Amino acid sequence: MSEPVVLVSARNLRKQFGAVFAARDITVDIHAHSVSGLIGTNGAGKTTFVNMLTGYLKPDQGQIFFDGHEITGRPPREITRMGITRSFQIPQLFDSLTALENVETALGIVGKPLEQAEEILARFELTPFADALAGILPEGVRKLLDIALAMVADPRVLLLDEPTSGVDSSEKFEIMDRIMKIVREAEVTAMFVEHDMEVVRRYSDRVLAFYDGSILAAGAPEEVMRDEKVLEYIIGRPLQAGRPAQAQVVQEGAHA
Amino acid sequence: MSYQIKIVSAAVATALLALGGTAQADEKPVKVGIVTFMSGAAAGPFGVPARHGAEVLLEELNAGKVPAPYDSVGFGGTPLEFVYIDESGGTSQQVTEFRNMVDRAGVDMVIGYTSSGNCLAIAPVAEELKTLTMFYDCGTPRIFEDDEHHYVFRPVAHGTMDNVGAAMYAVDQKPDMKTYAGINQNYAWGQDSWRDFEGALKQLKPDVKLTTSQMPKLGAGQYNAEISAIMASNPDILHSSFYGGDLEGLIVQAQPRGMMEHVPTILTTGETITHDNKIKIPDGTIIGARGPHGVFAPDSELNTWFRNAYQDQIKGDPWYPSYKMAQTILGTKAAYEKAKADNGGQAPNTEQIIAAFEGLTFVAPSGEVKMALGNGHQAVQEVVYGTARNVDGKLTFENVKRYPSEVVTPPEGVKSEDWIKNGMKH
Amino acid sequence: MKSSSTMHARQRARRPQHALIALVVTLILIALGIGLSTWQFVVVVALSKGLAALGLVLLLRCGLVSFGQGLYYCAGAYAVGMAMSHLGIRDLVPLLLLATVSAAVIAALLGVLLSRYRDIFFAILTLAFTMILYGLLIRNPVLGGSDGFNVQSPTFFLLADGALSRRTMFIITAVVVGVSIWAVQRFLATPMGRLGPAMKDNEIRVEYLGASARRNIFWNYTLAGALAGLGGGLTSFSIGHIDPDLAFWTTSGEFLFIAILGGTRNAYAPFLGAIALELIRSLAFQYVPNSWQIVIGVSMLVIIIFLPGGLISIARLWLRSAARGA
Amino acid sequence: MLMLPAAIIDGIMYAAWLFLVAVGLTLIYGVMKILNLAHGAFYTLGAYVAATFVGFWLAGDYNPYYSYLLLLLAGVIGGLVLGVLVERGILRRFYKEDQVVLLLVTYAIFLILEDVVKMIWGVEPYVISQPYGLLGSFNIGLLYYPNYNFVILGAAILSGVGLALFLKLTRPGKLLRVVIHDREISMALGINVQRYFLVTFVAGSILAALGGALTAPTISVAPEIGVEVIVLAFAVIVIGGLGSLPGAALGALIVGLVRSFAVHYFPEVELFSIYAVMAVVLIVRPMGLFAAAEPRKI
Repeated sequence: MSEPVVLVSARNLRKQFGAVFAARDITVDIHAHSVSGLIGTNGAGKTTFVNMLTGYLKPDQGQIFFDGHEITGRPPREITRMGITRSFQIPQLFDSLTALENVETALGIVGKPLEQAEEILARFELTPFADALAGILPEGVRKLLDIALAMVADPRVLLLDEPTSGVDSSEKFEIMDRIMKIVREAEVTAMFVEHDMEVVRRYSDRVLAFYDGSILAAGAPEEVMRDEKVLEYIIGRPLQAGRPAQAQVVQEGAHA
Repeated sequence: MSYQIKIVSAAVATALLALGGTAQADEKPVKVGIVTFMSGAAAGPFGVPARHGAEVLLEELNAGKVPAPYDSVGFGGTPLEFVYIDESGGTSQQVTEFRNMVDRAGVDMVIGYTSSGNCLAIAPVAEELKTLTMFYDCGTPRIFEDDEHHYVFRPVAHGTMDNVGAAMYAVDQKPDMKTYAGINQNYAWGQDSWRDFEGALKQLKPDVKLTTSQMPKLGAGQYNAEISAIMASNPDILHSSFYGGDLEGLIVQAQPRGMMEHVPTILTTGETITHDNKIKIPDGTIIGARGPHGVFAPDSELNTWFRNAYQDQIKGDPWYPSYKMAQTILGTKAAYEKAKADNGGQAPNTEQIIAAFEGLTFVAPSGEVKMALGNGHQAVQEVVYGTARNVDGKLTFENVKRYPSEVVTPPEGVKSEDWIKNGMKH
Repeated sequence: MKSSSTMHARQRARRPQHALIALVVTLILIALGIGLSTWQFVVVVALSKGLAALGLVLLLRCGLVSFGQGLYYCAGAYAVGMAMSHLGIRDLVPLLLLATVSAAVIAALLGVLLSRYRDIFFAILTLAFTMILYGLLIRNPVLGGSDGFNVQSPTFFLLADGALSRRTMFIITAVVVGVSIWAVQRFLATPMGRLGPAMKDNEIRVEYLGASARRNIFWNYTLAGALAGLGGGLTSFSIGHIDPDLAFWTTSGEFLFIAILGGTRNAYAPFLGAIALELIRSLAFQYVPNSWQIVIGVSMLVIIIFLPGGLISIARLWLRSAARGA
Repeated sequence: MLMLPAAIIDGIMYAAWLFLVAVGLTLIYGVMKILNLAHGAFYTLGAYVAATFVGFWLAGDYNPYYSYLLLLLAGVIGGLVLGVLVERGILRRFYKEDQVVLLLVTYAIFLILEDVVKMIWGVEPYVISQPYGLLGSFNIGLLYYPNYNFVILGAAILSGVGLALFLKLTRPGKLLRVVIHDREISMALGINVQRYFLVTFVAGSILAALGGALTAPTISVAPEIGVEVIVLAFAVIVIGGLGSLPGAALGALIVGLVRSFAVHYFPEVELFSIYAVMAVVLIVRPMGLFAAAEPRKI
């Protein structure tokens, strides 16, 4: 590998909701073609970070750069058009359209020929669901379709907000395999928010550990997961503490 | 085309029957569309009494019970058939209904319309379909002042005289009045009425001063602020063209506050609320009937017949809209029968009825009517105002004044608005 | 793989048919109108209203309910009436263009503001705007106040001899409607047109695909206004009289009813709905003259419960089974 | 002079009436998120039931003072019967639909009820004005005001304060606030949302019918009186913020005073349309003056 290029750079991001800091001071560089896993307890600032990067939230302070351009506070559609796309913890689909029409709609917006829709579905192994309404698809399929929509625009950066939450644990790795295969093939720089340390370990080059609105540690997965503070504040003692955090997430997803 | 054929064949049939003597049961009747408000704010005060008037006329005419000169059955011996249509729904709806009546129901002529907007919209359609159409109530002078019509007649007076007459009566009764006020609905009827009244009053008494002109919207319902404003401004006279529910609401709200006892109030359509004792009209209130109709209809054999026939059939008094409907139907009958006579006793076609109708003078329960304006298509009539006085729990009218048509209506060729502006000269 | 290829075939077949179907529908309309000449007028009125409802279909597809489509219907009608009486224009083509453009301009101006609003607030604001126009017109004696004024029959430069006959007006209306259907079907196939249902489902996703929801609503709203203006212009010819009632909110309510009745699936639906409404109304007037509002209200509820796709969904089923049978 | 006190009194009395006819609308919206276009028809029906009851009573030459009781009874009975019928018979089937679809549903109900009123009572207006003057009047200089206005004022204050206290202090009121805040959560908590909807809708209907019944003696009761009322009630709660009780009160005061001052001071400058006020408020504050912002979840 040649000298890594910094593609996304966040500088001193701060976001406050009332008295609560969702982000205190986040500074991080993301290298091109890397896959980063974002870990941290609920409320640590992972989703806030993703939301700030993609323009859903405007940081109170700090700056975000993408490929050398400042994108701080720009609306989502502009950031999307520049090449940063995302998926959502709760998939954001067009529920009354079929899976195929979902992708066609995305292609229409991006300005690509609609005929590509079937290829894209095939790439995500979603062809059997092409004519089913998105609203009634199983959660795992919805997650994949959500990511397929995010991939339509050929993004340079893809942010995945809990791609496996709400999915049966037996399917987790299968889904992540599919996603990561596509991500690696397309040479997209990816970040994913994840609670399952095993998933993080297996699929990320780099881990960003969030705690209390800041980044506690960043580096190679093995390295970060051995970090004392990370172990104490985020992971807890291996295996036992990972589970409750996950159960909480599922609960959150159920009524949101 | 088909319409003409129908008329001619009907005419032939009628002629044959007429030769045979008496009218027979299987004779093809003259089919008339009757259009009055059966829903909406104008139904209660105008549409329903007018329709009752038509029902009474239908029964009496077909039975041949109307006194001379209207003693023949139906129109010239041919019985009548009425098709009743609701006038509500707006002009688009009414134009559609009018075409349906002519194209599909096959009516020979149409009588009706209270709304000026509907009259304006229907007139060109009547021309296009070559269908004889008589307006019975709508007030706007624009019908014949802005346009010429061939198939359209209005055998009742237009609205200018209501408010010119009101101004004259006000000046007659209160020669030393100094101030005036108005409360009218904020749409064409109220705006036009107020403009005419104010214009005429200023001509008659240039030094009178306006205290307040209130223009609540149609159907506003709550008038306490307006009543306060009028009472606080303390005018010598108050003008209102309110009608129906709005008028009753205004009076109900004014009553405990003594507004109308304090300020003599002219109600140009007031006659419609004098009948059923629902509302107590304060002494001194000036009541109009948009012509010599209703309580102001002159004594005559025709009037007595109409009043009795109406009371028998409807169980109530005829209101001014009932009179106007009767007048319109009888005027049409007069024209029809004159045309029939001119046609050598054979049933006339539409053109012949029109020729006979233009400039016709006929009598009605409300007295004599002259088709004097709009090239003989627009009637003129006197206007009457009187002052209400409750005597032993019964409403009576004193100081009843009748203003002849020549005084309260512009001459042929002069627009009402200009005529008032230029001093109401003849 | 097999299903994929049939889908391709289906997609490819979809497009070139627009013009053909629109043409056939127009010809059927013209044939019916001339054959049943006593219904001609009713159909003309229905088609003009259908154009306004077609605009609503665009908005409904985006998930927006406008209670103010009458504003543009009225604006189009008044544009025609004023151009005739004040500018002396009698020819149908410039008059209809003027009606469409002036409605579109007003819609664009208000659209900038309205595109910020959704749901009930969009509905309320559209209602407020149409009632403001109504209020302005009612107080304007120059334009005839609440009584309105009459509009003459137009001329048509291709047909030299004077005012147009009813039958010619009918044919022209049918052709205008046919062209509008074709144009809107084309629009619905463009990326922006396809975005409507997506917007209705999920605006967040639309924004995160790089499209502007506001911009999309703005264009749909403007186009809807233009269509209503065109319909209003045609109405002023067929009715021959215009008044502020065109802008009263119940007129907009009627358009909504037409759109719901017909369905929002394609550009044909609102015209089906409009003709159905006129038929329902004619029958109701004939058989239950004093309770036709009940008939309208009940049919509205029935459609919402049992036929959320509108009449067009029945028509499609019927056409499909007919095609299968043939 | 007389004008200022008159304008204020007229404005407040009009505001009281506005609040009375609008409070049910805002209550129903607040809980059920339904903007009930049929509200005006409920008002009309209340007025007709009142006109029928009181007309019958007065025709019988009974003690006229009992007619006030009959007005109340008419509102409660009319609203109760109609509210239950409409909620159970029609509305319940549509709860899963969008807010805007529900708007159309209530529009359909409005159309149906208008004709029902005409079928039952005809188109000729009813007048039962006796209770209006019976309580005497007070005066400021020349200006006399019937004391009946205090009945309206009292009813407005009672319904507003009563509702506020109910929501704040009672157990069902507190649970209702949970329903208002988040329908799904309250269902998850085991609150019988359907029953709260029924009760709310019936309460809103009774308030509308009561508004009609108490107004009946001051007007001529005709089928179309509800149309104007729905427009006004609408404007009042949109200005105040949909679903907000203090908002409705503020909206009523604004509309009432603006109208009264226009009538007294600028009658020649035609009172600008209430819709214009509504539009301006929505443009400046897109959710109305008092509305809580709804959190968006992704």
